[in-house]
Amino acid sequence: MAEIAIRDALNQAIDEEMARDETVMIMGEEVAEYEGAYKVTRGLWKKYGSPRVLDTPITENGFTGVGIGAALVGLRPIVEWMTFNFSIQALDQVINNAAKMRHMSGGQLKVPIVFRGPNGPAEYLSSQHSQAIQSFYAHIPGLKVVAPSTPYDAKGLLKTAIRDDNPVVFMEAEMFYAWTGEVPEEEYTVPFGKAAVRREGDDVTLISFSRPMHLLEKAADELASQGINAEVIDLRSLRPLDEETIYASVRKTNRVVVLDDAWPVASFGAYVGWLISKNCFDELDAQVELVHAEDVPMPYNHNLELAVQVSTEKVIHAAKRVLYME
Amino acid sequence: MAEIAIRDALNQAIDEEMARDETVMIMGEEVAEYEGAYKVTRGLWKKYGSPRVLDTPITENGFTGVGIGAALVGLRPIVEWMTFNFSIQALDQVINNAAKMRHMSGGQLKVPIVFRGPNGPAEYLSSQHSQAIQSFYAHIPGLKVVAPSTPYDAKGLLKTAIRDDNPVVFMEAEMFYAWTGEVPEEEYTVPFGKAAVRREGDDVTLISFSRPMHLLEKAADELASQGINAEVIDLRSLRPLDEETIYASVRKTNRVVVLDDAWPVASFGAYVGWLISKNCFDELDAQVELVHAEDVPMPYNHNLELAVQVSTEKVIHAAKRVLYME
Amino acid sequence: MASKDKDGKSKSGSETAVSMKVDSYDKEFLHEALEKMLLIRRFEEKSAQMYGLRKIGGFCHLYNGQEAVAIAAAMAADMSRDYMLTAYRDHGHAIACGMDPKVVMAELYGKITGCSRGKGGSMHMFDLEKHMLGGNGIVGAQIPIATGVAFAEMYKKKVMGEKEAGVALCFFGDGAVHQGAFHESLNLAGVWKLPAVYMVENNRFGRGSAVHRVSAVEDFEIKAVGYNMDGMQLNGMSFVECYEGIGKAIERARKDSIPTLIDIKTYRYKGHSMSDPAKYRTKDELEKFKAQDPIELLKASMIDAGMLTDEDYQRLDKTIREQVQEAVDFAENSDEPAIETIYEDIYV
Amino acid sequence: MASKDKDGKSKSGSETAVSMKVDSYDKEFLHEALEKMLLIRRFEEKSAQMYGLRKIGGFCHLYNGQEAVAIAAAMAADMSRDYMLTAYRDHGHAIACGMDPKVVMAELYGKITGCSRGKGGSMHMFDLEKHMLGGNGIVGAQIPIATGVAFAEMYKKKVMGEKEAGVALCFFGDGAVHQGAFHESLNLAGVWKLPAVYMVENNRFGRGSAVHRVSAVEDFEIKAVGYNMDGMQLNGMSFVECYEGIGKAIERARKDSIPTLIDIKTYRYKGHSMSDPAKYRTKDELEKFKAQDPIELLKASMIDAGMLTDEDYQRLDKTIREQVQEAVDFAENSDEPAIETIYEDIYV
Ligand SMILES: Cc1ncc(C[n+]2csc(CCOP(=O)(O)OP(=O)(O)O)c2C)c(N)n1
Ligand SMILES: Cc1ncc(C[n+]2csc(CCOP(=O)(O)OP(=O)(O)O)c2C)c(N)n1
Ligand SMILES: [Mg+2]
Ligand SMILES: [Mg+2]
Repeated sequence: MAEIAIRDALNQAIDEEMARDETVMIMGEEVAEYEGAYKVTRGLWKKYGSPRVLDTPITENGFTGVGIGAALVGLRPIVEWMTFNFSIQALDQVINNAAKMRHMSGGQLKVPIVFRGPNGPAEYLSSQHSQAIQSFYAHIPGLKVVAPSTPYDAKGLLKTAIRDDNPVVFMEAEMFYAWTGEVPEEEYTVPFGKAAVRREGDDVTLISFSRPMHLLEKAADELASQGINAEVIDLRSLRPLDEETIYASVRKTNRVVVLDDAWPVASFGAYVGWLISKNCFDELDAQVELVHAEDVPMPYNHNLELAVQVSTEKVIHAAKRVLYME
Repeated sequence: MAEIAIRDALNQAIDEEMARDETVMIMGEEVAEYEGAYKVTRGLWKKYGSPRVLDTPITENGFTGVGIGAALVGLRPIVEWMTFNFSIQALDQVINNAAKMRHMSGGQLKVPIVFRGPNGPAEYLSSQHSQAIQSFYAHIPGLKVVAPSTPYDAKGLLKTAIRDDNPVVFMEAEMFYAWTGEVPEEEYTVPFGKAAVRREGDDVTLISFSRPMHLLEKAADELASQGINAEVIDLRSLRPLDEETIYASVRKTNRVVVLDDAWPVASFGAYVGWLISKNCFDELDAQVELVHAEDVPMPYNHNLELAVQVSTEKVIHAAKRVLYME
Repeated sequence: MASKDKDGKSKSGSETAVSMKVDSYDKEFLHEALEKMLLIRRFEEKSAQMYGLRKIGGFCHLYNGQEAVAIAAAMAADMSRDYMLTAYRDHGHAIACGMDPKVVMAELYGKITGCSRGKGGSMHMFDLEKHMLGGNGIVGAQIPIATGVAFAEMYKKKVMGEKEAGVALCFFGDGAVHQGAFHESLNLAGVWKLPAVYMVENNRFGRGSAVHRVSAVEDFEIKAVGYNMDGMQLNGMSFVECYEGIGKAIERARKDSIPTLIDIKTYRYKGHSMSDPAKYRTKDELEKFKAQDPIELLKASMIDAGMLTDEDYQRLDKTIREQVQEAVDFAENSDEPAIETIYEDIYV
Repeated sequence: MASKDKDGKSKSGSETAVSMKVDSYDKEFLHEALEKMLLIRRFEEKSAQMYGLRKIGGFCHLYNGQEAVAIAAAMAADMSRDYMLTAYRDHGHAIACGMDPKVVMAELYGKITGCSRGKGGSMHMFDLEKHMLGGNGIVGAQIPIATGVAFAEMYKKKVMGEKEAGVALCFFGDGAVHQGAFHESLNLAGVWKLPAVYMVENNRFGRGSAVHRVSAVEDFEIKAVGYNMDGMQLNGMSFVECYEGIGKAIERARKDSIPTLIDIKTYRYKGHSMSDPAKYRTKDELEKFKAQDPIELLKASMIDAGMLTDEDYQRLDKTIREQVQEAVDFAENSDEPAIETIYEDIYV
């Protein structure tokens, strides 16, 4: 199998789906002639031209709504947000139209659209440009929300998202586009709602999704070297959430650390923490720890921004706390 | 003491603070000549005139930003959102400017502003107009978030909010403006970050805030009639959160039900549930139950919308579950 | 189109009496227009009545006074391929699109037989088959959506080889013009050349706010130039003027993929919604507009032109009243949705 | 102001050479302008260099080529009472407001001595005392904020009895014009008559997108009429034209509380940010604009007018280079913020 970068895996998914279905198109700021701020759409404008690969003005609310309207009458748009920070300007369209059109019309309409782009912190960008806002989207019934952490899942989940007849929020990460991994030649898709057990273990369960997964892997390595076998779960899909895989693991390990790179209050991670606390009350040997970003806006200075973010060390400490080793 | 309605308690708070400080002003849709969609600003335009009581066009993002800008250079604006549903259009200004201006300027700026209006469901309005979006605001460091449930707190917390030098999100409820309660003649304020124990009990702790508090009171009555003594806590302030009062109660009762009228995933209520599960792990005799709105958009039909919402019955069932009575 | 004096102030509306030339039109055609406008009027009157009886709840925004606009647009359009999108004041558009008054009334009642299965209510009338795409409760939010519909129509023609584009008929209020969504959408329609017609139903008020209190300009077609678009002003009390003006814009959109912004001066007779006493305007003003009532005007012009007798009209009105009563009966006799339906109609 | 041909296309910018009449100005005044513009230029060159050495990280949007705009505005304003607000391309405005290059450079380094204590970085230059209110990273988001500053100034005059209003100088890019925030703000300024000057720094590109690819119109002052506002177009390469035009707008704002929208045609020499190779434009185009460099132009005009010698200029440049080097030394020698400061500067 070829090793390719996440950016290229995403590119392949879009390319294949555009080739397969002429109602699939992609729009966003700089996606066409510039080939994407993070080069996810490289080559697509040359291949498909406008309007299938379409540059938009800087009007997140406007072009997001345009995508939704187009989806209502037969297109399958992919809307790229240059980053999720800017998607806050489009939130009204996503929450009040994409997620509710089917409902308000009593099931007459469907909204087959994908909203995608990088979510979460990058580097040296200060607080307006470094936000992990998965909680906003995960909160909303009517949306599906997915967040891959490998090239394989990135491609497979994006293809599933494009074919899905519901609005899908597809969260990438500014810092993970260059990560490489194996992606098969032959066509495949990855279903929503299925978590992946990345590593088996029976001492403690570590749960996360998206870019922070690499911290879990490192933490698990480090713990292993100390004789602790961590089970590592990649949720992949936040809505729908694969609760069964989580609980099965917790029943085995009885100890859990959830890692979510967002702020803690009203976060998706805290929700998972509560779910486990409630549904595995009798199986838990320790409190559910949540490793989260510090509850502060992101500073520009690099040492500070690293201190604010989640880290392998924080995961290891949390794991040791639930193992009563700290 | 006079018994007055919440709408009038809020009106008194605004009136008194405007009389006291000429930098205090209020703007929003229909707040002046029409005296407010929910009549919270009754009489104020006649008394103070424009621009102290200022009607705005229907441009939530624009006038919210105007409030923030005015706060930067010496005013203390109160921005009324006709309902919180429409505040989603202003979320970028609140999150990226109000909550971060102080941070991005290294502490040079302050943003003394209050954002207020009714949050949560009303009746027969379908899904775009019936959302409880406290989780969005509670998620954001840099904001303070409060939600009273009585006329006394409504007045006292709003006065505190207006005098606070930070951006405060002040959440009311469309369905509670007519509720009455005692409010003293003499001036008072209610501090942020202090929960109120509304009722003492040692069998189970019931926690909520804002309009759903009346369901807790009713549930506690019903439970009492069945010999169960519930302790009832009104958080009042979501950010900062009075964790100590919560934990003190849980240490006593060992059983908790959290009630939050929002959707469950990534909700403030689930966060409180996780916090308690984690910090009271050894004191809990049962899982922490969360009573939440069904995870669906709000329908128009009244039977359906009642079924979707939180209720006294749901609280009672949850309480019985944590008491192992169901 | 309405004339303007040299200050650019519109002379249509309350200032000038309207005269309508109907001679060049087919009798049947005008009959249809009159019938549809009257159907909306009687439907809305009944809605108000049923609201009073608490059969209908929540916000209920009536269309009385504005009937000519939706009907003219629907008749100028080809609703088998064009689409309508509007705000919460949508009963009139629903009926104009040809939706059965029964399913509209049943939706107001929140019944399972309503167009949205009782999920949407007054603000959310939808009928995919009739090309009525709502019914949006967030002021201005339908403008990007409608622009997206126009985009898809352009796309289908350019990319998928469809012969002719459908046109997006986008309605919104004078209050919605100031929303960012308007600005972003019109620029997109201008730069991408989309087959859309943007119609301000300028009923002079957004809730309690008269246009001049919230807008830097009184006539909105003036904003068109900022989007390299044609602007137009129409008297919304005149069915014929609306039909011709909107028709031109639709043709331009369909043939040349050129969008238009139209300021249509109209008036709403009722309060903003059923709970608004509308104290912010004078009785005089209301009466002035009622004196140019679009239905009365069309009726009078048709009688003048010998196309209608008073008797014809009475007969028509009676039939329509019966039709509306049937809608009420249908709604009354329909079932409430089952509680489990709360989990339906969310995901495909 | 720039002339227009009959198609309404601007003749300023790449088409026409600019001539600048400087005779009517004070020598000292022009020296000051030249010095400040050159300070920005050298500062930005040094920023680029330090970025290359990885002393500065993240996005870093340079102002080279646009210097005349910020300096003309600051000099036309009274910065003791007026306020500046701009986007992330803000080093030039910071310096124009009189901020010490040391604290600007230290902020780029993320040091505790930076204006924002290392929290804001390149995109967030603030100095409350100098009336520089940022530095906003969200395209268009500063426009409502600036409108609010103008509102507060109007309010203080009307309600609090202050004698004269400060003016909000609001800068944004050609890409930001299409944002809803622009539209909502300009209507508010128009209807409330706010002392604001809205300046599009039209450097022809928003990232890789040339104006005509994302905008229905090429000249933005045309949008002013939709807000009942005066529009103006200025050649951003000419300090004098900017100074006079912006000055007029400021006076109108201060005296009569009338806002203005100005389209200022300029050009950015560098890529959008340090990581952009700017392949979307030709070398030719870049050279054409560099041939009208605002600093060279002012310098040449001053030399022509006998107000400056080449030697003067060399001396000035040397002093400025030293000043910029001092800023770098200051930043280098400053401390990193302590980790605990992450919890500071959030709440009062
Ligand atoms: C974004 C948003 N803000 C506020 C409201 C509340 N609201 C509903 S209708 C309305 C007035 C709209 O006036 P206009 O656009 O003129 O339409 P009309 O009601 O006259 O048809 C307002 C303020 C809303 N629904 N959405
Ligand atoms: C709301 C939002 N969307 C997208 C971006 C990413 N972005 C940053 S700068 C920029 C281009 C802005 O161009 P323009 O307004 O012309 O300003 P210039 O960079 O030319 O000074 C874009 C798309 C952003 N910061 N904010
Ligand atoms: Mg109106
Ligand atoms: Mg630009």
